[in-house]
Amino acid sequence: MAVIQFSQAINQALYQLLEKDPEVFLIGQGVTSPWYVGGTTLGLVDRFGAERVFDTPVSENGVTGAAVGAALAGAKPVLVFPRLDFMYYAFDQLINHAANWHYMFGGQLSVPLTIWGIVNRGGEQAAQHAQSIQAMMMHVPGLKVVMPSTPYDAKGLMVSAVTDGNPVMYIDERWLYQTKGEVPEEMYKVPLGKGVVRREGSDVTVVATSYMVLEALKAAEALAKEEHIDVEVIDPRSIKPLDKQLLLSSLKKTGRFVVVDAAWQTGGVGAELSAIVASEGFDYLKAPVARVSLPDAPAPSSSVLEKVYYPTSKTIIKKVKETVVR
Amino acid sequence: MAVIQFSQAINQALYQLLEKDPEVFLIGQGVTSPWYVGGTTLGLVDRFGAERVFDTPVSENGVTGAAVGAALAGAKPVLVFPRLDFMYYAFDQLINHAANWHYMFGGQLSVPLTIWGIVNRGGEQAAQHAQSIQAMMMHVPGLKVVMPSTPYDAKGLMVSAVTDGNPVMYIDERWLYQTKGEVPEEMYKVPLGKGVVRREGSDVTVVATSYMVLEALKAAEALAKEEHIDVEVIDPRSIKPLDKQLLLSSLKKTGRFVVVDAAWQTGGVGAELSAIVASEGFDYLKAPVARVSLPDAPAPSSSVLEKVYYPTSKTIIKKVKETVVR
Amino acid sequence: MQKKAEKQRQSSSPQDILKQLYRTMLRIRLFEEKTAELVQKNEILCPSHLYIGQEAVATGVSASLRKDDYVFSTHRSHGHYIAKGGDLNALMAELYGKVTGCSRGRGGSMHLSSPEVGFIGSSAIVAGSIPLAVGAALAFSLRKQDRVSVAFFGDGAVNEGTWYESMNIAGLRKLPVIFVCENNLYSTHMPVSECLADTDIHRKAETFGMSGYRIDGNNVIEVYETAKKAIDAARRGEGPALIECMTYRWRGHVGPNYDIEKGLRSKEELDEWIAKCPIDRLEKQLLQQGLLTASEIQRIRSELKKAVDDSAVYAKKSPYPDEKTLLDNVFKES
Amino acid sequence: MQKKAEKQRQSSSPQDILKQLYRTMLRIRLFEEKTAELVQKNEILCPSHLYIGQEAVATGVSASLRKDDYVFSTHRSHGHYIAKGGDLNALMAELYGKVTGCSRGRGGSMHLSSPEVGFIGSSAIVAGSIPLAVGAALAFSLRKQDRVSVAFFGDGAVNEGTWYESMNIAGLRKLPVIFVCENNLYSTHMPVSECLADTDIHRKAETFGMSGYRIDGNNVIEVYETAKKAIDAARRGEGPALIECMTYRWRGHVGPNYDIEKGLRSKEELDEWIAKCPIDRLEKQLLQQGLLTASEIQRIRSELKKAVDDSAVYAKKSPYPDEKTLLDNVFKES
Ligand SMILES: Cc1ncc(C[n+]2csc(CCOP(=O)(O)OP(=O)(O)O)c2C)c(N)n1
Ligand SMILES: Cc1ncc(C[n+]2csc(CCOP(=O)(O)OP(=O)(O)O)c2C)c(N)n1
Ligand SMILES: [Mg+2]
Ligand SMILES: [Mg+2]
Repeated sequence: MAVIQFSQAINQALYQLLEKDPEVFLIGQGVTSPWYVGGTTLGLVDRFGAERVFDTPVSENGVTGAAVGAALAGAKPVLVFPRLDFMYYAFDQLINHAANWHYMFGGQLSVPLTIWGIVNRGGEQAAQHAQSIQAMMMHVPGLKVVMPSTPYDAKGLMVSAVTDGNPVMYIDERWLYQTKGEVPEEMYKVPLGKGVVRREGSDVTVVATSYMVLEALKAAEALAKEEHIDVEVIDPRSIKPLDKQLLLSSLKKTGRFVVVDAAWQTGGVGAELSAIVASEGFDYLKAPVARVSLPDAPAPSSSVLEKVYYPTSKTIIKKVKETVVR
Repeated sequence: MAVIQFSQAINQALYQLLEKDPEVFLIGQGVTSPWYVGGTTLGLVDRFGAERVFDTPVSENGVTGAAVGAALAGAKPVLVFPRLDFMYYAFDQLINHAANWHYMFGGQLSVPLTIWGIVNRGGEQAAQHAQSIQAMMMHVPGLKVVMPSTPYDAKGLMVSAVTDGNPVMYIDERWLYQTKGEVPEEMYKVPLGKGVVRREGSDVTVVATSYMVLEALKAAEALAKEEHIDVEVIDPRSIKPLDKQLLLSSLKKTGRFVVVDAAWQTGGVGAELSAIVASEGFDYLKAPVARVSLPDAPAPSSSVLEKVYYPTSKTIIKKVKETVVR
Repeated sequence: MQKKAEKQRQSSSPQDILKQLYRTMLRIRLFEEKTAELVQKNEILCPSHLYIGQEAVATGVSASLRKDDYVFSTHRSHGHYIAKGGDLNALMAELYGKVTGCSRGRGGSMHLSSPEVGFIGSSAIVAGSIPLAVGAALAFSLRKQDRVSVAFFGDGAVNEGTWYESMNIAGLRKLPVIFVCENNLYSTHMPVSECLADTDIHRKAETFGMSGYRIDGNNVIEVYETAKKAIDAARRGEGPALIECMTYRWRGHVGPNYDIEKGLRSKEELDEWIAKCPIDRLEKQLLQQGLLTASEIQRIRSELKKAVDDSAVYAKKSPYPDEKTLLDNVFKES
Repeated sequence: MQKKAEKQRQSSSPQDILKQLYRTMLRIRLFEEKTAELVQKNEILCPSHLYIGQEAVATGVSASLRKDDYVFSTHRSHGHYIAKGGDLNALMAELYGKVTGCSRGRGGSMHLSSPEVGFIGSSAIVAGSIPLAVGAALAFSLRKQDRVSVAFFGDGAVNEGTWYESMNIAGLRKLPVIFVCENNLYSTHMPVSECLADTDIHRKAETFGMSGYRIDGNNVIEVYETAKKAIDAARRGEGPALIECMTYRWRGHVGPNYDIEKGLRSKEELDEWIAKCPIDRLEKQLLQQGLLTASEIQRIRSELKKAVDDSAVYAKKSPYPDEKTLLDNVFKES
């Protein structure tokens, strides 16, 4: 199997989706630019033409509404937001419209729309160019939310999102774009709502999202070597629907639970996962659940502050140790 | 002390704030209308004039930005959203701007803005006229969020919000507007971040927000009478900052925890409170934490469906019984 | 019934069109009057924004639309739904919150849909469905279909940034979408002059590279002719247009009352507009030109009245949605 | 320094104003060239959007502003900050992420502020600070102060609904706010004609009941005169205005490169605009009119160059923020 970059895996998925289904089109800021979205769209406009791969004015709500409307007319748009921060402008269309349309009209109409939002944090970009707002999306009925962490999943989840028939938020991180992994050439799906065990372990369950899966694995290796703590690392891949069973069965084994999500702590993804564990996995729990997240503060610019703002494997190691000590 | 309605308590707070501080003004859809915001603004435009109490075009983001800008210039606007559903249009200004400005510029500037959002659910209004999105607000660093449940707190929290010096989301429910309670005539504050025990009890802690406090109290009475279950009902009043100590000390006593918030369950306020309890109150917990919330679905129109969609004291009773059985 | 109407429209003489316009306006009027009555009786519970007074707009525009053209609407959507050919029984059942409703009792008055006749839904968020119409037109245009999409909205929608973004995207890509503004002088309790710095809404069109028209929205023939021109042009790929129809709602913003008692507008103003009733106006013309006789009109009226009354009977005896379906259709099953 | 400049402006002869405009443009230019150099050397890490080529706009507009007038800016904000009188050392320190920075190292290049000179901040959200400027003007107007607020923004901001809402609110309430559009022909990689259905941005003003101007944004005198007229009018309570300044950024969207290598625009186009350098143009005029001699210009240049170089030294030796302050200032303490 070919080993390719995360960004190339997305490119491949888009290529194959555009090739296979004439109703698929790619729309959003930067999709025709060689650099704007990290090389993920390279070559697409040349191959599929300006009718099916096109850039838009910066009119996030209008463009999102247009993508929703096209989906209502049977198209399958992939709508890109080069940063989640810009998405607030489009919340009305995403939530009041895309997410509601199927339910509100009794299941008669559907919105087969993929909203691809890129987390682009760090690099001294500060508070308006760094946000991860998956928790808000997860809160909305009618939106599915996926967060791939490997090139394999990047491709397979994109295919699933585009062919799902519902509005699906596909959230990925620029920090993953250069990572490499095996990716089958043919088109395949990674099912929405199925998580995966990235590393088996018996002492503590660490559930991590997106880029933080890599940090969790790094932490697990270090903990195994230095502390003889055997960490099970779970990647839910899709946070809505969520593979609750996978979480609970791991917890049953380990009795300890740490959730890692690089977004604001209060009301974050970690809160929901902790709540699930504290209600449905209570009998397995041997220690307090723990969260690794961003502090409740906007992202600062100075890299000195960024270093303490963003959690790493070290932050995870510390939390796991606290949890296991108990 | 005078016994007045919840809506009158708000009216009194606004009146006194406008009277005391020339920098306070009231802006938003319906503030000059006799009915639009449930009578809360009656008489204000007559007393303080169209310069300080004024209606706006339906331009939620622009108007919110204008309120933020006025706050940056030293004014203390109270900005009304007659429904939270309309607020998505304004998320960019609320989150990228109002919530960030103080931090992003190193504490030099501040945004003394009260965003008053009204939950107006039920009545067959359906999915776009019923939402409670306090969880999204709670997730945002730089925003405080209060949810009064009594006329006393309605007044005292409004005064605190307007004089706080930060962007404060004041969320109330129309279902509370006709409720009555004692309200001092003079201006007073209810501190942000201080919860209150509404009913003492020893078997189970029920934390409820806004209108659901009333349902929780009803449930507690019924449970006491019919099941001999002694429920402690806590009203956090402010969900950010949150009175964690009050929650934890009640939990220490009861060992059981149910959180009631009439908003979507996944990623809701209940998730955060459950997570806090499962990490910081773990040693006190004798049973799984439980959540009473809305199901993860948009609000339906038909009143037959509304009846099963919105939780009531009955839903609370059921959850408490499940929790106490353990 | 709808099929017949459609055929009629396509191959119809000017006289037939006039009669058809009359029937449609009257159908809307009678339906709305019935709705008002049922709201007053608390038979209908959901907030209903009545279309009485504005019938010429939906009617005149929809007369040139095909079934496979799309219409998007607002909180005030009964008229648009009916004019596009939506079923009366399903509409009334929706207002009653019944499972036989056009949105299965999930949407209520503000959220109607009838995909089979190209009525794709109405949004209760001001300006919310406008970009959707643009998007449908985008899909049509990408597929090189000769279909057209229509966004109906009020003067209030012109306050929202989304309206401008939609106008710009449509103008930029020359999409087959018609923006129909029903300027009824008010956005809830706010007169348009307290909302817009410049109330000549139609003039904004040219700053988005499209034609803008301001017409008498109570003259159904003028609406029909202007809309036909714009729709035909859009169908030929000549791009979008904005039509500002000056009109008036007789009832208050929501529900059956008149907003006079609340002091939101004057009785004189209302009376002036009632005198400009679009239906009376066409009726007079039809009588004068001998296209319909008084007794024919009587017959049409009672036929339509019966259909409306029947819809209320149908709605009332229809079942409510099953509680167990509450969580169905949050997502489409694949 | 700033105080002196302010006084000069108020009681200054036309000649003094010209010299002042020249100094300010040159200060911006030299600062930006230094920034480009420091970004290339990886001394500055934060994404920096350079203002080179557009100096006449910020300079010409700010020359008629008082210190208590407010300016709001965008991601491309160095020039606006400097023109309003912001301190160079604090600016450079901010780019370095130092605690002595004008935003204490929290904001970086895209988020500058200097409340003491009326520079209230810049937002990196396209169009994001425009309603803020409207709001400040609203506060001024409610207090009946004769202060003015300015929103600087690019052509890209005219794509955003927020821009239209802001224009409408300002026009409706006749607020003392000046909308300054720097039309530099691109929004990132997108030419303005691929973004706007009608690229005559200034013409949109009249549909919001305000005056709109399109001027040569590389002619600082024209900018100064137009802005002065608009600012004075706004100060007198005559309402807002839109000034569209046609200009060009020499460097790429972000960072020191030119976007030629990426094929986003042609070398010819760039050269044409470099030939229209606003600073050269004024310099020639000053020399021709004998207002400055070549050696005086040399002196000014080296004086400014020194200030800029000093700012880099200052920034470099300034301390970083203390990690422990990470969570400070999320909220204002009461
Ligand atoms: C985003 C949003 N803001 C506010 C409202 C409340 N609201 C409902 S209808 C309406 C006025 C609409 O006026 P207009 O567009 O002129 O339509 P009309 O009611 O006159 O037909 C308002 C403000 C809303 N539904 N959505
Ligand atoms: C809401 C939002 N969408 C997209 C972006 C990405 N972005 C940054 S600058 C820019 C273009 C701005 O163009 P313009 O307003 O003309 O300013 P210029 O860069 O030309 O000075 C874009 C699209 C953003 N910052 N904010
Ligand atoms: Mg109207
Ligand atoms: Mg530009």
